[in-house]
Amino acid sequence: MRKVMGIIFQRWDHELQIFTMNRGISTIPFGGRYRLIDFALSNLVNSNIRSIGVLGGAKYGSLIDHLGTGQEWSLHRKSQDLAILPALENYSIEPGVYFDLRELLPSKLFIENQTTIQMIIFQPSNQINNLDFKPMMDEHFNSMNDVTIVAGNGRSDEFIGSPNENRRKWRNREILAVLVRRTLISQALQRMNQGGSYDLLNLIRRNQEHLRVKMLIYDGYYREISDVSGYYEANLDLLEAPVRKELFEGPRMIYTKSKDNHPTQYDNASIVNNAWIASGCQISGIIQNSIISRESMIGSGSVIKNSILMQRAHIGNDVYLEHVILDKAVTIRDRTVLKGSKDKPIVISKGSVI
Amino acid sequence: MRKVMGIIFQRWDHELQIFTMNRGISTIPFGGRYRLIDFALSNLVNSNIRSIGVLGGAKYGSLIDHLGTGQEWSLHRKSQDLAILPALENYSIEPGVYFDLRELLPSKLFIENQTTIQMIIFQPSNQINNLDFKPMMDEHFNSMNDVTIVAGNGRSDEFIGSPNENRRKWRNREILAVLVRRTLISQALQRMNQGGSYDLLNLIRRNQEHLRVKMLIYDGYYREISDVSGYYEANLDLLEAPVRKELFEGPRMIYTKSKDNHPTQYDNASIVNNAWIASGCQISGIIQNSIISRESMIGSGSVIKNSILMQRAHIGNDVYLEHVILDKAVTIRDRTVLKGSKDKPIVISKGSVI
Amino acid sequence: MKKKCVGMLLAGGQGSRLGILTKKVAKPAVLFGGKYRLIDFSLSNCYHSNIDTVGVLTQYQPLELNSYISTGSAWSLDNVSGGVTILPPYQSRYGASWYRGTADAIYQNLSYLQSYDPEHVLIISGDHIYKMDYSEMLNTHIKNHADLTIGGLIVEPEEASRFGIMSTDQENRILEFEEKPENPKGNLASMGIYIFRWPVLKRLLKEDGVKEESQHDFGKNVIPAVLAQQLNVFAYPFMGYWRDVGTIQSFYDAQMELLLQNPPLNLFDKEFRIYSNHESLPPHYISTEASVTDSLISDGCSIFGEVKHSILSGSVVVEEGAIIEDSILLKNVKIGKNARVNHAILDEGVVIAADEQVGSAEQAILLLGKEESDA
Amino acid sequence: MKKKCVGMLLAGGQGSRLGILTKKVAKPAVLFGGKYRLIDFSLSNCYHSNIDTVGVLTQYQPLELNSYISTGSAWSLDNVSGGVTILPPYQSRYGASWYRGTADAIYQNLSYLQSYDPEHVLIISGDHIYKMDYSEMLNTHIKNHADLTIGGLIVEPEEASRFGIMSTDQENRILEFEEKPENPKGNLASMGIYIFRWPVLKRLLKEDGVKEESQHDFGKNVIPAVLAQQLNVFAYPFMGYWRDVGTIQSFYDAQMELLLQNPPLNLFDKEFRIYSNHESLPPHYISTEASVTDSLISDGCSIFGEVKHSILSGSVVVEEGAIIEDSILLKNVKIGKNARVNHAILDEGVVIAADEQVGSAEQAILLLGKEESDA
Repeated sequence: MRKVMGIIFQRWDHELQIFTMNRGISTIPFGGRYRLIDFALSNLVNSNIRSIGVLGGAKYGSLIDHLGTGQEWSLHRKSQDLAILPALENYSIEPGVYFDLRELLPSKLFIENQTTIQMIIFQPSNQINNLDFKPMMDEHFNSMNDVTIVAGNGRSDEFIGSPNENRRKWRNREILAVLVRRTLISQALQRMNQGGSYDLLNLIRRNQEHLRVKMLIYDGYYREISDVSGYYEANLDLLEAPVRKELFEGPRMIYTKSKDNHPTQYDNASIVNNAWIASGCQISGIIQNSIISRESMIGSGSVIKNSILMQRAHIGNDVYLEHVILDKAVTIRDRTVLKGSKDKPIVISKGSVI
Repeated sequence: MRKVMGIIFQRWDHELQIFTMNRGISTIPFGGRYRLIDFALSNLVNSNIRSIGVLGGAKYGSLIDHLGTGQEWSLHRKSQDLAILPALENYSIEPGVYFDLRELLPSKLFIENQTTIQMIIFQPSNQINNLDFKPMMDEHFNSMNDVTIVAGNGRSDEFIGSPNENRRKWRNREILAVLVRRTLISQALQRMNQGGSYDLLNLIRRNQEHLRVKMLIYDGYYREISDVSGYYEANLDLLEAPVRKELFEGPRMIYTKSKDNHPTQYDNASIVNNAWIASGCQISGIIQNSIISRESMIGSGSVIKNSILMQRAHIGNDVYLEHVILDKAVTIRDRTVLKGSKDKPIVISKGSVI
Repeated sequence: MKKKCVGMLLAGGQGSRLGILTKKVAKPAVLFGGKYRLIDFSLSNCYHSNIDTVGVLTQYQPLELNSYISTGSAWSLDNVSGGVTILPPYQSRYGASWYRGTADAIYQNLSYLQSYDPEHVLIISGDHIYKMDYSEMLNTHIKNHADLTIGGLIVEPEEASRFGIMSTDQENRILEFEEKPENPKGNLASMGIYIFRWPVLKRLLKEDGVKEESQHDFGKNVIPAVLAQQLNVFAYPFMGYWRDVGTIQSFYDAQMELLLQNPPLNLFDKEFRIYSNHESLPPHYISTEASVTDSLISDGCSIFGEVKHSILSGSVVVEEGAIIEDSILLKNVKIGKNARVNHAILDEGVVIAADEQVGSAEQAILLLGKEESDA
Repeated sequence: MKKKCVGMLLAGGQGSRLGILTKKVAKPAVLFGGKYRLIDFSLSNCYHSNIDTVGVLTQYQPLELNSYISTGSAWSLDNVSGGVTILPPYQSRYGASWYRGTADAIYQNLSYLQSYDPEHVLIISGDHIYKMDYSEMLNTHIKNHADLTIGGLIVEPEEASRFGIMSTDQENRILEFEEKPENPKGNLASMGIYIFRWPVLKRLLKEDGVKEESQHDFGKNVIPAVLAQQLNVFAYPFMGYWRDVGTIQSFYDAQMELLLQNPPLNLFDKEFRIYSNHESLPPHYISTEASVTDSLISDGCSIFGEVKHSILSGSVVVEEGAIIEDSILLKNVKIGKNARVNHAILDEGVVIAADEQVGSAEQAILLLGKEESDA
């Protein structure tokens, strides 16, 4: 049996800091009931990878609460399937670095001791996609690659030759995942003590001549969430049937922490068009082109347009919201009007009362 | 129903730093199969307290791994019984402060939102005892106390009067737990923004005239672990029948994370006298007055005397250890001799090969 | 391990009056209110009452129920000591016997109870809709030094003959008990909720177990025997919402009550949540052309048509132009384009083809099941 | 949800030859090696073989087994889809029937299997001691395009008549199968481990289910029927350690093998751990006066006397001066001062008074149970 480990990295969250005061980037709520990390984690589980490390970072409270021991993802405590890896103290993530190996230093033993693991899959925690790693792993092992890079089909040509001519292209691509031989990572972690590079992609680039590196271009839907407008757009993408179909209706489910909510209740005045609505809501107003998360209440006469409401939004009566993002547990008082724009949605931070 | 929350604090770990390079004080292994926090946590669970916060600190990896969602303590994910509370960033614990309220700042909402909670029990994470909070809670509620302090019977007289004359006495006592009205904590957390004190005991002392404060003296066995020799002694205490009886044989169990280990195997040359030995060991030498943790192997001809072996000690043949503490996963090669003294045991750090 | 009170939940009932809904599952496993199963109410009540040890007695089609209950972790009822234990009929050295009645089911599991040696035993069933804190009933039971306390409900006089009717004195001591009396002497009905002192229950069940003529039923045999023995028996009047959903009509009505402006059963109450063990489904989608009013919509639904005054369980699809009215659609129901569903209950997996019409406001509720598939 | 292979674990056996050990528990729940129960081996094998969906068929005294198995989380077998499901006999619309044999037990649960619509079904039992990766057997089964593959073991010729004996060709195709033959033609014995293609199993069980004269047993009825039908049937030879512990002697011997210098069954192997669901107990204590050699000692024991070549389960107490030799002491056994136990198996909770002598090296193994307590 091929033994594979998955590791999910934190990412630079500066452009999302309005959401990350008290949580890491990986637990930003998304799509009515998910957190960003649910996608990367479900990808691993759906590809039968049962040894997973998640970088916890400094603001780890919501991550631990969300993941527990991984039971909702069929990960098991007894066989130690899931580990939350503590952050390096007094360290902050850099913007340009996709996978910063320094984050793994406190867990060096965790990786080095797993000598039966042959390969590690690195994923960032801020991407929305539904990847099947099984064929990619087959490709990786059958071609005897040292490194397989899974890149988005976004903005550049296919990867070809030597590092230098490809540097620009790499920069322009979004990296969905990197599959690497485990021993390469162990070596890199050891060399870091002697000032070796900590940027995984950079390391691969520099050693490309000694390694079998292959790039796979992914044709499906994906979004990287690195700023507010990307967050906004990715949420609204869920109103597109093909996106919903690809993310949620295929054979590979996206798992998340379960909550006990009542089905959503609509009253006789509710008018809802083109909306993605989670359970536990009570809806009595007008909703258009919006994402409504669990346990939200929309008062009568209120209009929610082109907006994203995270969990426990409490909207009074006769409110008007357009191009607005509400973080968790925001209360909007009666008759409030908030109008952002498509390019610059208004964001209200967690727990606010407006 | 009285609604009570328990919070378990980190403590200053400087004198134990040989054990706390990669773990918080609360997860130092103890007594063959436990971690220090098991005692405080079991105390709460055995007293039917089902809302528990544990301060995670910066080195939280082993804590999360140990606690999971609390299933071994009958704590439930669904009803959110257990929360691991993230540490304040860039903050370190002070030596003189028993309960440092600054640690609670990132979890302010966690405490403030639980408005049904009437009282909070604070415990440090580095004490060995088996407390029953039920009669203490009865006393607290029946006497309508604002604060009930549970102190050891160690070194001073009973608490009587006003703050000043008792300052010395308080300092001399080990505090096992403090029961406080929740609203007092909420107030204190709010005032800290205006430079209020963060030392809970100090706060109580200063406001004693306005509060109903009562001290209960605990007569049973307890040990606070704050330095290596205290750690050593507390482990060897388990060789005393009354201590074992009080900690492990009464109606209140000490729960811990379960491991799947085979029963310990003794071969035909093993000579074991006065020892406390966990499961999964293979023993072929001579053991006297020692604590042997799970999955340890003792080679033939080896002698282990007055020593504490944490998990996965691997002792070769013809080794001689006396007054030694081995952290987890230490390997001792054949014919090695290590002799410490009762007052100054030799400590070998985690993963070493000697 | 000794316990103060252990719960025994009778979940073996077939519920044959619920027709096809209980063809493949036991009554306590029937879906209610879009996402619950009937047994969620009793199990959630146990959680809220701090009853952390519950034996669930099953017999009829227990598969769905067993895997649904699992360890009980969905209701926070998995504990290091205690938790939920499924108790099916079993074979022992002395032979094998199906449960002959409610009392016999418990009689055959005395050794389960004995292993906890509780002070009291709470007996409940898994097919009623209510929220109740049994710990208050237990406190009253203890305060009364009762041998048996029976949960009681005031019913309409014309309904009384469907229940066991209790006559009590001013202290709620039960003077008389009649099972389904033709001429009821009162209207305090037994809810089928009993708290027994354990030694008394044990003795009574042993006595009943050997009686040839007994039907081994609590209401018919054990309760009358208790009263005949002059034991301390009290009623505990319960004032809250309670529904028996044993018939198609009552099953339909109780759910339609959830659509009222202020439903008598508040499922949004966070302090007394009804827990359930549900699969993970994405949010529901309501399209630009759709219209949804006065309804409960569960996760995973896709709605392109019109839904009025209806309850949709998980993953229901309503295609364009379809109209659903006054109906209850269980899991995975698919409604084709321009189809109409009115005043109907559609069981799990039912597919209504495009343009089809099903049910009518003028007729009795239509209950529609899926064609039998090959097993 | 469709699965590649679903496991069905037969755990209904009484194991009457194990005497008092199976008076209150089914054979798969019997304690082995200090801390395991027999079923741990099959369930751990499933985990290591990536079989994540297992139905456990119970019938005899299932209480201990049900609560022991729970969700299967102890063996990492609790999954969002699949996991362990307990399958007791049940009542349906068409009546209620106990399992009439191993094949009937599975026949009555075809709808459980149908819900996963697997490609293959693995059938195992819960009372053998072995470590086996079924996924290798499954791969061979698939490579052979087999309808049925039977796990086979080389046994001593004189033992052969106790087993189902298979004759095969060079490709391991089974040519003949005889259940407990008087004159065995070979020594490749069936281990009672079967992998069927699911459509074939379904058809065979339906055929067998209606045969009046059938005992509905795999070995006696189904396997001969398969061979008669000229289907693709292969043996899968297993070379590892395997023990049937169906008698007191074999139960004792298999455990004593664990005390050998290099036991044939390595329970310390971290790569193929045998998982179990055990209670939390403190470490064991060995006093200054005690002596322990050649033994396995479990958590929670307190030893003040002498223990030689013995296996002690959890929380056993051996008081001063007592001598335990060549014996197996199950949970919570207490041995009084200066008592002697030799060549004996003491069941859970047995108490030996001070100075008493129990068992003898010269006599057959003594099996001692606890006096019956009041249930």
